[in-house]
Amino acid sequence: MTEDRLKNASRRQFIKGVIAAGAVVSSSAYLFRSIPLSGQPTAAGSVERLMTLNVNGQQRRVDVMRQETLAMTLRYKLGLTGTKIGCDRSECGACTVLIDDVPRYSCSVLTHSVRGRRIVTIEGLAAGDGTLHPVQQAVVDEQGFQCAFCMPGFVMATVGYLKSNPSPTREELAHAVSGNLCRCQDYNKILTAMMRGAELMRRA
Amino acid sequence: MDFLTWGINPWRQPVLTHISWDLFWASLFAGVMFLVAHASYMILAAHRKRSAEETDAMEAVYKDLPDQIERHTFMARIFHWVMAAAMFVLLLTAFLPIGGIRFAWVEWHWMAGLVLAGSIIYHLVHATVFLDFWSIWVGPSDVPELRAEVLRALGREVPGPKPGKYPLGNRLYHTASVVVALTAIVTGILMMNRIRTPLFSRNPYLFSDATWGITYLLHGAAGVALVGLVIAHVYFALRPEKWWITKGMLLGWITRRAYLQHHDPERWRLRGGKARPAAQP
Amino acid sequence: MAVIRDVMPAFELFQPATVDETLGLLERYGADAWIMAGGLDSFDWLKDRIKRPAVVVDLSQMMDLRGVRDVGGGLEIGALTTLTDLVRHPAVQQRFGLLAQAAELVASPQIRHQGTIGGNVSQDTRCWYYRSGWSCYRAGGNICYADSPTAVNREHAILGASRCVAVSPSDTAPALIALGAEFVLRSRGGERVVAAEDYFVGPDINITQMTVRRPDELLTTIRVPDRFAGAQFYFEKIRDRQVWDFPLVNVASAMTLSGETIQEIRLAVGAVAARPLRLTAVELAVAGKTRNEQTAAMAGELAVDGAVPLRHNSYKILLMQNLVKRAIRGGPMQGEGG
Amino acid sequence: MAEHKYIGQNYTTPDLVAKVTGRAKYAEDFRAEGMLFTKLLLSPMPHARVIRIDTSAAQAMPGVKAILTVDDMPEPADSVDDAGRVIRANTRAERALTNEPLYEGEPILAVAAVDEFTAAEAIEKIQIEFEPLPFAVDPLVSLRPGGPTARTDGNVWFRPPTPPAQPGQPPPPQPPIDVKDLKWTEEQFAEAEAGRLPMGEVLADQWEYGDLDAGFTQAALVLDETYVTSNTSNQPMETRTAMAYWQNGKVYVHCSTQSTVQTVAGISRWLGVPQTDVVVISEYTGGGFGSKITSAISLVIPALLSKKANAPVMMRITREEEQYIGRARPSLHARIKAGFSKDGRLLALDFFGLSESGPYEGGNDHNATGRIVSLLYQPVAMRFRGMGVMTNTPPRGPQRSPGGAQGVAVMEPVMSIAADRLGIDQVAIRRINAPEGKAPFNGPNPQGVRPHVTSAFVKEALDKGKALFRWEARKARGGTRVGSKAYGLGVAVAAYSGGSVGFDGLFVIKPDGKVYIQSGIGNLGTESVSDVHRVVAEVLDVPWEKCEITWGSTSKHLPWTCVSGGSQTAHAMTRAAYATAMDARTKLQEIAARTLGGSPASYRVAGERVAGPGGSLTLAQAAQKAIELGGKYDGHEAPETVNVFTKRSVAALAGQGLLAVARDVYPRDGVTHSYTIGFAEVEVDVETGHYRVLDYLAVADVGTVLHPRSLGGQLLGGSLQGIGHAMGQKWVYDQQYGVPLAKRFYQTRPATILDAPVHMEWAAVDIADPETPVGVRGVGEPPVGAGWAAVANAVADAVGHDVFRRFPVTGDMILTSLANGRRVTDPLTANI
Repeated sequence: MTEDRLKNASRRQFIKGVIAAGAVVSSSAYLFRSIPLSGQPTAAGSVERLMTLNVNGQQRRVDVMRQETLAMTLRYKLGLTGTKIGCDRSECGACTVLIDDVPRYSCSVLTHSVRGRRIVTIEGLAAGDGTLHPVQQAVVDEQGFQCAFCMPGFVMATVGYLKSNPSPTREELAHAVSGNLCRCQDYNKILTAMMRGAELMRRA
Repeated sequence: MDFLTWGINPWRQPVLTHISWDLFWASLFAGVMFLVAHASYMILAAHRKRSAEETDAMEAVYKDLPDQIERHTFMARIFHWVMAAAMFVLLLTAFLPIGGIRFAWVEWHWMAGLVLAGSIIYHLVHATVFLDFWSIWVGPSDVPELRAEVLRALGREVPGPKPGKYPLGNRLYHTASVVVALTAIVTGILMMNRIRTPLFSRNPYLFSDATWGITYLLHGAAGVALVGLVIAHVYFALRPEKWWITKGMLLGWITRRAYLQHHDPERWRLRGGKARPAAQP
Repeated sequence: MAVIRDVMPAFELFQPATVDETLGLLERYGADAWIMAGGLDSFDWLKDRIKRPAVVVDLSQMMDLRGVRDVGGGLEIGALTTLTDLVRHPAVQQRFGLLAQAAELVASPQIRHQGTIGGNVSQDTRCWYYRSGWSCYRAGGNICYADSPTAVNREHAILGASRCVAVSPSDTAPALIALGAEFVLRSRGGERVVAAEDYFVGPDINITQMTVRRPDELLTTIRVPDRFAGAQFYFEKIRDRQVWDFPLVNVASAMTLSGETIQEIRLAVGAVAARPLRLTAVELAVAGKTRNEQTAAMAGELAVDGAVPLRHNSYKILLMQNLVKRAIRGGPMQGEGG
Repeated sequence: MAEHKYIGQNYTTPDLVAKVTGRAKYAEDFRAEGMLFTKLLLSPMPHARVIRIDTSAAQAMPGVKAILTVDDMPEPADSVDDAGRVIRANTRAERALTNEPLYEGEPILAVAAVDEFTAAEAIEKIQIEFEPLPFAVDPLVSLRPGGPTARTDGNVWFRPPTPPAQPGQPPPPQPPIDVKDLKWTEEQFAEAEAGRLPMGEVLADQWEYGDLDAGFTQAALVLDETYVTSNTSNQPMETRTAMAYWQNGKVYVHCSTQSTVQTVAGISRWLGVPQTDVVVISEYTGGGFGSKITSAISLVIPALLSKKANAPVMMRITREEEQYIGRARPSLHARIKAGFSKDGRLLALDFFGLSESGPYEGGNDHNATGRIVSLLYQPVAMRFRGMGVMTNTPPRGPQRSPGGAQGVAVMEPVMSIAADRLGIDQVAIRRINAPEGKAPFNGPNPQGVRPHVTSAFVKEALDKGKALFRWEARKARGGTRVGSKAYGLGVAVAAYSGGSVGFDGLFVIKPDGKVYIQSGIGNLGTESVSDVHRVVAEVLDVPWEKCEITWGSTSKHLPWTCVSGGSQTAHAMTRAAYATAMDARTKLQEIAARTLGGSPASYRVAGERVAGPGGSLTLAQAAQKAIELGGKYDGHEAPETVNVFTKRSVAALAGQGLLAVARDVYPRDGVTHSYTIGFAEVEVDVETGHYRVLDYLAVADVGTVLHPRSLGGQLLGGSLQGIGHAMGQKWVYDQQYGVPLAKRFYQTRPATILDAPVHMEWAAVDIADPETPVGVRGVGEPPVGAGWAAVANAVADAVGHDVFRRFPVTGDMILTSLANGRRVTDPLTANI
């Protein structure tokens, strides 16, 4: 087992870590409630489990296992279930979120690696008063998507891309959202909606 | 230390893949330790040779024998050296990569293996048809010689029995080599089914996982044993008191004196040589 | 033995901030340490619970190996530069378009936003037998499941196979070879520089590794010389799906011309062997020749000399031949006929 | 209903804002206090027997709460159909867990623990030993003499004949389905060497009409072709994750299902609890494509674990697990002998098809294949023979146009070859053979009569598509080459059943003047969950904004509703909605007449009022009156005709307003079918074998258009699913170990946005079906075959018919075939 192989595992420090962690493990920490054994390393570059995440403009304190991915933290510890896990393997894009404005697969990002970065999920797009983001509004206008499980990912990929290219051609936009899979295969309608989203953003 | 290395097959069953390569290091270590021990002993302890007087007496009896006595025919020597070369290639290609020296070894290895196999087949035929087939084997009749050799090695004065054409150590070594090398060759040829060679169409599923496991185990064990055996062989070949044998393998002949000194002419009868004298000296 | 997938086992995590810290960790943990750059190859291994490193060294917090530096006409690319940053870099676009083209065809946008150039060239093969976690040669065993009488090996090697028939999946590697790049490897003991084509190793020499990187080493920098800056480039990648997919075959070439005469050319193909192959024989044969259909055809034939197809991949010989032809020709066959 | 306010108009569906803001909750998005997590232990072998399980180490781990094995599972239970007939359970039916796994990846046991990490570690601590058994991952291998069989007792399902009814007794139940070991002879297999599917004995599934021999004798052209399609996973974006808990004796299941209401019966049967104790919650479903028609049997795992551990249990199904338990379209091995007259009429068709049906029931797509082929090309004489052959591969189930798509895919290339050989235009040959009006299909019933469809406007659709696609103008480019690019044009016709009848509708007009519509339809992305209720707004002339739709939980008093599968819903539920709206109208008229005087018939319902000679009432007022009147008006009495499920809901909603409830009892002459024509142009790069679809058009004959955007999505989405079958989707199995190699998306290859045609358009003939009051037919299924075969035909047009006999048609096939001047791929090898 892994723990046996750890050369620097220090049991006492581990216990301290768990006590510290226990103070913040909330009842929302479903998926990883029982915390695995692992040492509290002292070497350079070692990682504290308790961390602060900047999500949708809020600072969220959260206890995160070392091997935990951002998608899991968002969904199971922060209650942000709009981010979907479709494959957990960077192959579908349903988990796409923005990290410092860049669309990334949150299933393939260690939560610990985005400490201090700006994370935006589908829940963070609409304005505080409920006004939809232009790309969201475009989906409503065009009845984009069918089952919509992939929708948060497509919307986040589009929002991220439009920051670097506000006036894409249909083909450019297709390439921009090509890292998102839709099994209803409704790409044509999705692209129409996303193009409209670009237009609404330019107008806004 | 693990003796075996296990893997997992597509059905998640454990499969024996090969011996643990730790055994290679163990064999290498054992070979070298033997060598050191033996050499130290030889240096530190007295070693009993046949007395010069004894040999002189025999010289008188066998004076009709030629000065140079043929020990290995040309073809037998060719065989030996081809086999030796193949064996070195095999061992180096097998174990250098394990030792961390990386190169494209597989083709060299199986080709050398084929050379070895070919040379052994030749040797079998040659030894059966042209040589005194039984002269190399060990049997119950060798027990007295074994006892004498051991005692001599311990520095005791022991009369007779003396070896025939091949000293007992030689023959024991041959026997071990036969067992180990044949194991390596047979398993090696089977293993060629697992790689691309012109000989077979590649089929890793020729045998069950368990059979393959044993095949790899035997091949590995034989290979590792050969490391020790070859170390010992080379060591003895290079030792000064055995040098006359090594020279025989190079030149094909030994001197009459060496013949009389180390062998029992009764047990190594020379073809075309003088018949045995009427009386034993 | 019960097998479970998709939940990563626990590991110790280090996030060093500097190269020195990283090298210290690598020296300390050696082969027990798993280097994670973009993580896109790593996560598969970890989530499949096949590779179980005790220690993961995550390079996400290391800022000093990111970015492209323009040095005397050539480039110094930090190994942690993302493929997107590479594609968007003006110097790469303007003078080394070959690399930009290759990088842009990798996987998907999100993967390119995260995947690094160092990771792309160092990634493991995608042989589906090997990736299933079975004890094949590459996994330290003594069998190749991909080359058996019943194996399905459409995506496997036609060249350079030795027991293992897996192929290199990288798109940027052939481009870097064609550009004559050099890879800088650093360890606590010092630094060594290897030519791009020598960074990769075939199964004949090392059957369990794709590269010559030692466990205590870190690929820090990729140097692209100015030699082929602004040369005639050709890159093409053929794949089944136009997103995410690894190449069936890819080709990269950099060529300087004098009129229609090929002065100098470097040419590499990927996904046909365990390492991206530089086609030196083709380079020599076409140098000094007029760039025309005849030269292209000759190059194509020479390129696949010695290729051995497996049960399902003879098409790769045709594909490689045609892609090399295109690389010489500068594109697909044009005009009428064919 | 000539002028439509709502039908045929776009609108914003009521679920859309929740979807786009991330608030929409799919099964995995629900949380419950104290919720446990599950991981599954899957079989590593394609066929084996569990001989030892030791869970002690796992059970001893802190955090492990319960372990479930097949011993905890109820036996497969008999069920009762609508007519009250007992359907005897298949004793070999799938039970979610097993001790004799029949495919690699079949779940053996499940662990519930406080988190997934612990559950996973626990699974690894379980000692389990298997005894491997013979297996088959290729149906033909299984039929060879001495070949392995997927089950220890055989390789084909077989239904023993039902014993005849005794006079005066009710008909005896059908005996349970059985298994037989069927082998063909070496002589029959001799044909396989030549790439032709052997035609050995088949059990049961065969029919014939017309004079086949005469047809072949008369034929000017006889083709004999073998085609093989691949197995393709349904792969909805949302896996079949489920969460369950028990409360007051009821089991609450949060699951992913295509059909809300009808999922109850399945869960009740699987768990052995009464239907009234099952609550299904499924507000949003991330696609199913036939694989979640009544959710999935795997949901019993969290349900039973929840009972065992006395806590809510979430079973998050991973993508890899979905690949195993997520259902797939069975491959079809087809041999087609077709005789054509010289003017292109299909005179005789001898169709032989094998479905690779997996180890459980549910992959016998070939029957639908025979039905659809007989309908689409109206052969003068036809014989159909088919059989499902079991393999040790994941269970099959319906996938969008089950059997139909495969039928179109294997038959369309034959039509294309015939057209080219006979010198007939590709559109023309399909028009010549197209079904029209009450076209007959399938074999004859026991009375010797062939069933017929309600309507078919395929010729109109072909004409419309031909014009829109500029077929004649483009034809010049088809088959030409420019440099390395070869261009090809393809057309394909496809059909599938398009609607069922006999379901219920239910809504309440409350005193606030709003119409509260109860929708029992699953919300799987087709939008029929709300689309069909546009009919209510239309009939009652109520603004759509005043209609509120309730859906997503069987605790919310829903009416008896069809399953959302086989393109039934838009047809079945518009009928039910229409019937219910008519019921409301009648009740409004009666209330008005009672309140204001005059005859009910003299009152009109429009503009949120019921108005007539005595004045008018607002809907709000009428609702209030209904409550006062009670009885049938506010739901205190329910009509006898409606389903018992509906009656329970009516009782629960009674007294809240004017309650409208009705069953669809409208007559229907024929079986409803829908049609789609696909047109495609492809560009093949002959130097690489790679091809792309430049342009694609789908033309639908699906009756009246209900919701244009939704229809367009269905047409083009379904078409692209089909195109995926043509271009890349497949399964790959290692033949030595019988385990899958293609498990990931990058290996099974569902189409990405960049694989989609560069341009896509859709159109509909928009002719009402005469056999349904609203004129609407379903649309889900037929586009799949249309897209698939149109692209395949276009590729054949570009590089020759001989390039492929197996799907998908990949670049390597094209390249090697062109280089060798002949086809290189062996069509009959499965799963490689």
